[in-house]
Amino acid sequence: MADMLTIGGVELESRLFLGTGKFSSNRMIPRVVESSGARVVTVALRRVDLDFPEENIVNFVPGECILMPNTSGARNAAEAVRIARLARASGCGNWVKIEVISDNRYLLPDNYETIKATEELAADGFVVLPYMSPDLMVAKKLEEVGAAAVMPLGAPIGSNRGLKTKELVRILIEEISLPIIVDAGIGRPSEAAEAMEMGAAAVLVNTAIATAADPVAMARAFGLAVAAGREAFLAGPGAVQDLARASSPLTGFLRDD
Amino acid sequence: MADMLTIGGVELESRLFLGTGKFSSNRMIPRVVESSGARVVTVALRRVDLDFPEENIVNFVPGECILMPNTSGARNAAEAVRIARLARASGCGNWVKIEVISDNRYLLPDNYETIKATEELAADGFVVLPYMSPDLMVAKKLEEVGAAAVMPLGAPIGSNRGLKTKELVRILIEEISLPIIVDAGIGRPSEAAEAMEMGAAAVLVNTAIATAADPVAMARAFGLAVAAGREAFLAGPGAVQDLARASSPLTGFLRDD
Amino acid sequence: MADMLTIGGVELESRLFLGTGKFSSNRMIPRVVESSGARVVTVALRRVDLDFPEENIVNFVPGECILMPNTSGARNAAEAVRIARLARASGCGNWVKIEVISDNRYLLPDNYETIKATEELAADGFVVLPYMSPDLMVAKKLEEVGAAAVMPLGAPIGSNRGLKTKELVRILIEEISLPIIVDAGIGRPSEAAEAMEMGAAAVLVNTAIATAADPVAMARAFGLAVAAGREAFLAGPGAVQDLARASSPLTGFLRDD
Amino acid sequence: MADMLTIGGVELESRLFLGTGKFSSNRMIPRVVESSGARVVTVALRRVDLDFPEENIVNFVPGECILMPNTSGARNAAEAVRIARLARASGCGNWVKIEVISDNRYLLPDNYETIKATEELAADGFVVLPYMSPDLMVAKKLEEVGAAAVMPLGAPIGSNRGLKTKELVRILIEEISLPIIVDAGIGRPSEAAEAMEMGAAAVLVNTAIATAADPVAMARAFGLAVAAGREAFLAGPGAVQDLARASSPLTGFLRDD
Amino acid sequence: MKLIINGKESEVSGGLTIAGLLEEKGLNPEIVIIEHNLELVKSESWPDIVLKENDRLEILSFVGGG
Amino acid sequence: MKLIINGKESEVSGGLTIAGLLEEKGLNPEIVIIEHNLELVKSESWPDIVLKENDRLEILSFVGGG
Amino acid sequence: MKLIINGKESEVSGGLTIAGLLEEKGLNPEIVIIEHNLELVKSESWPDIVLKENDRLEILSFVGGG
Amino acid sequence: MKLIINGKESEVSGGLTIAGLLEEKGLNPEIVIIEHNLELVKSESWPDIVLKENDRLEILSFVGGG
Repeated sequence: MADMLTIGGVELESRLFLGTGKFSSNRMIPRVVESSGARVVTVALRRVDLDFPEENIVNFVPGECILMPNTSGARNAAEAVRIARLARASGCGNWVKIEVISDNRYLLPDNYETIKATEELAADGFVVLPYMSPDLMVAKKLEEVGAAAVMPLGAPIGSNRGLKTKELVRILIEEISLPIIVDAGIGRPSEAAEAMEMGAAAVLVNTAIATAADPVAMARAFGLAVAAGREAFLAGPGAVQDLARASSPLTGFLRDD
Repeated sequence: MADMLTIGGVELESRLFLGTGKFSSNRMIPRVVESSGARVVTVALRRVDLDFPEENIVNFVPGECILMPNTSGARNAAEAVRIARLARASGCGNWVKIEVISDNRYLLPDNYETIKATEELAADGFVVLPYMSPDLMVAKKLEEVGAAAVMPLGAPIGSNRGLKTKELVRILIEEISLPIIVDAGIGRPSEAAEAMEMGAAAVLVNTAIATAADPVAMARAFGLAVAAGREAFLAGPGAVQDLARASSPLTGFLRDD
Repeated sequence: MADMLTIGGVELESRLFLGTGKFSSNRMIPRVVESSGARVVTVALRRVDLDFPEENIVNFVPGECILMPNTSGARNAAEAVRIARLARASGCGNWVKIEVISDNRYLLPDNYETIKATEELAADGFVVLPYMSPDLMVAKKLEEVGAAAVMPLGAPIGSNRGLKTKELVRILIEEISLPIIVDAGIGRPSEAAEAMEMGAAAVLVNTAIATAADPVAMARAFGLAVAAGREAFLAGPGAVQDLARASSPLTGFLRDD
Repeated sequence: MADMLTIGGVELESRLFLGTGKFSSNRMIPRVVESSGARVVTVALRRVDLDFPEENIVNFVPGECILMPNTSGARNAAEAVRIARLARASGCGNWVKIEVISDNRYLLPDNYETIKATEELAADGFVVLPYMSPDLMVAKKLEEVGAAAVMPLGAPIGSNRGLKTKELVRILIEEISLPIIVDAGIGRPSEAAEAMEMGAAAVLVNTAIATAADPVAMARAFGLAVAAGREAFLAGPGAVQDLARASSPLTGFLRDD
Repeated sequence: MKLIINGKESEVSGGLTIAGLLEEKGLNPEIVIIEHNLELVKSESWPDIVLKENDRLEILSFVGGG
Repeated sequence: MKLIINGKESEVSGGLTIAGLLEEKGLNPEIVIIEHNLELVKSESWPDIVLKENDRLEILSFVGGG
Repeated sequence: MKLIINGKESEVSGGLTIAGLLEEKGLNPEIVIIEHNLELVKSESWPDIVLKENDRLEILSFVGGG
Repeated sequence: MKLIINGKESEVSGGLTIAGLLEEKGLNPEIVIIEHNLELVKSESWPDIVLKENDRLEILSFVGGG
């Protein structure tokens, strides 16, 4: 019996969610998605530059993936809701990553507006995954208003700094019954594995893969690490000891005294 | 072209080495080895208890594996050499893990005696992998006297404390041309992945797997994590930033102002 | 010209704030306050147990100290405001530490209710120091509504776990112009010193001192550490290097070759 | 009864040892020594540049200090012994810091040669403080051959990287009866305080003070931090908890329900 | 006469003042803070305020807290 | 005729439909999402909707994002 | 006859070969390694080597180890 | 006359004492330590020791070090 993650009624085998920003070329996306094993992929909605229209990223995302548009650019709940509705209406499904940010230096989310947007969109039938600053009371409210998961940051977006909010994320995992998905800041597969060992339900990675010298290989590395961390969480790690514990028997030594 | 680790003229695909101590039953070993993917497996040599003779562990190690007897029980170079020669003569190959310990509380190795044993056994045609306390000058001497790899400890044997000697291991990896294999102390797959991301050639794990609630699953987790860390090392991780770096474009926002 | 911390128009020489809970006896308080050097001391308001009335803690706090009643027990802004007004009316000054908590396991604050209480009490002339879960947007709101300082937690109250929220506190210090005072979780003087080296304006310590084997000595240790960390922050630490940098000259060696 | 550190029969009140390298001007030394409170001060021996003879650093070290010449420049025991004897014969006392280094990139010590030099000089009546790479077996040998203290590195010399070898230093403190003095790598007062909280007998600091924007103030900061850490070690820190522990009473709340 | 003191019903003799109640309860007036029907009452007025049936009284004090 | 397209004023020939505008701008209809006066418009209706003076049009598309 | 087996004195009937000893002790020859007076002895020679008074015999085997 | 001073050959006038050499080099005797042919020489004896061809002299001093 496989260990699946169920969100919005969908069963997911891979617990790695993939962001599609910052890749040198969209042509790379299909190979990155494939090597990562991810089935949930985020995209952003933007005005078309009429002078230089780009290709639509959606055409590069394998069909079996769930598209999760984010509300990046939104500075408050109303803007987030508008973006979410346009995205859904365009036919790419009803998942949305809420991202409400007015801090331009650290791109830290506005938890209050995020709760408001989550409530409105959940009531409107969206599968809502809010990006948030780790805060237990906020996570509880997000749960109340119908979030499908809670996505605390590990460190500032795109910083590759790692799981710097471990202490608070640990508490969310323990106290919140929704899936906790670590989003933002994870820079190395080992950090993704650690989040999973702690009991995170999944991790969302973008910059660490997009800024690697070989994004396709790094995507594979993250896929393996997330699976490793999940497997370890389920396998029940042994206790940590202050002293040494011999791994070879302490009797029957071949000695002449 | 696969990324292989070559030691003693043998090409290894898996960079996870496995210890066989502390398992609840030898019958578990074949499944643990298989799920881990390991091809180098350590064993110990002991006097038979004439009243309760045990099964020989070797019969439980899949035939395709390289057996690496350790010299546990040795308190000096001479005892280590004697054990190594008996083990080799018994027909299980010419690999040996040097382990010379006289500290019974933290089981920390005696680097001096380890150098002596390494020199003698390397001259005698063994493939010698010495377990050592991380020390650059000692690693250089081990290289001079013919070690096939250097195995610094991450933390005391069996402690599951993790990669506590990161700073010194980082320097060994940078300064020593032999494969650096982190042995002892690693307690979680994420820690094994981190060692590999740093450029370790392999990791040797025993207690973390043997003391897990489900050793077969934990062995798989370590196998995945080691592969992930190696892949990440080769993929060239992106830079770590103090500030945030947006993963979605910072232009073309849908806004009414 | 001394380096003073100014809060609510008061100039403070010591940047260690002291909590008075959990001491084995109130009689110890005067000596703890004295050895710590603290001049801001927190107390709590409680119903008198009519069967076993206790001594009033206030009688044990040296007269030169600023009393800062906390609103512990409050589960929302209204309860916090009521407690603050009673405390002030009782004549112990107009400072208040806002503490609004409904999580009984980790005692994590409710940032929303904390903002509401801060706004109402600041408008009513209090010097308001809100205890909060580190969140940049919340800190900005607290600044807008008139807080005199912002007091993010380092770890759960009374856990002695240390500065686990370093990443978020670092950002508050950088982005918020109010004094940032690390409150809760600090368990060792070295952790208090580190908070000060990062640029925190002060730290509030209670459990780490009250639960020490010798609280009077530990109070002195924290007083010294806070002064050390502040001095280091002002002194401008040198750069951290990856490689070694000789501290003795690399020329003029006495050598025969 | 004051808590004194006794080394070589001398009682020391300050547990901060000071290095004198890298200061912008020797004229600064007296004020740095004074603000640090240090009474043990290291110097190096070098050939005079006949074209540009420098002032002798000794003239800038306050008379009440113990001078501890280091053997920097020595690549083996013989060179270290020669330097030590010249330094002593010149009349600056019989303390010596053994420093035997042949790695020019990380300046990591050669533990073997260090043991040899320690043995010879201790037998010759020196008070020998060897700088070493943290290794329990080596520390035990240094104790056997007459070292007055053992000085493990925290990180490479001059790197300001901090107490990166905590795990190994912790074991030395526990297992070795000589004073353990953390030498090299400490970059912040908080790190010095942490070493002392762990039970280190003293710390030796040079680069962190010499490279600060204001060395005199940073010296004071280190003096305070070392005193704080020592006081905390003696005061017996309280336990670290996973959960929160209220610092205000959990009864007698003023509530209407 | 029934009062609600610190959230609990308790019987006291009628016509008591706040000061009288404290004396009856053996409480040191120096150390307590009194809220009477949600109004804080300064100690000066304790001798003058006569308690009535069902009055809500909070008798509070400062204790150690962090 | 003046329209507000993606927040900017722009002049287009009168009587254009949304489909016509896209053609005039050389935009591939497959890849865009159209909001017309704050209403999302499905592509089926693009040929039928005739744009009027001062209409607000948002021409959007999905791009890479995290 | 007295031998030192695995560091302990033990009495065995005289004239035993190594093979005979293993049989007497009920040890499976497949799983053991024999050192006889500090010399490793290959299993082929076990039937031929006759043990003498005070011979030192080490009977070893591989066990789990890290 | 040739001496090896601090590892380098240098020419000095013959018959010089150590004290004389220091004077000639303009070195303050207070601050230096002298090793003459691998023997440390105390300052008292500097005026008496006459340097000979090929003598090895180390003129040392303490500098800042960690």
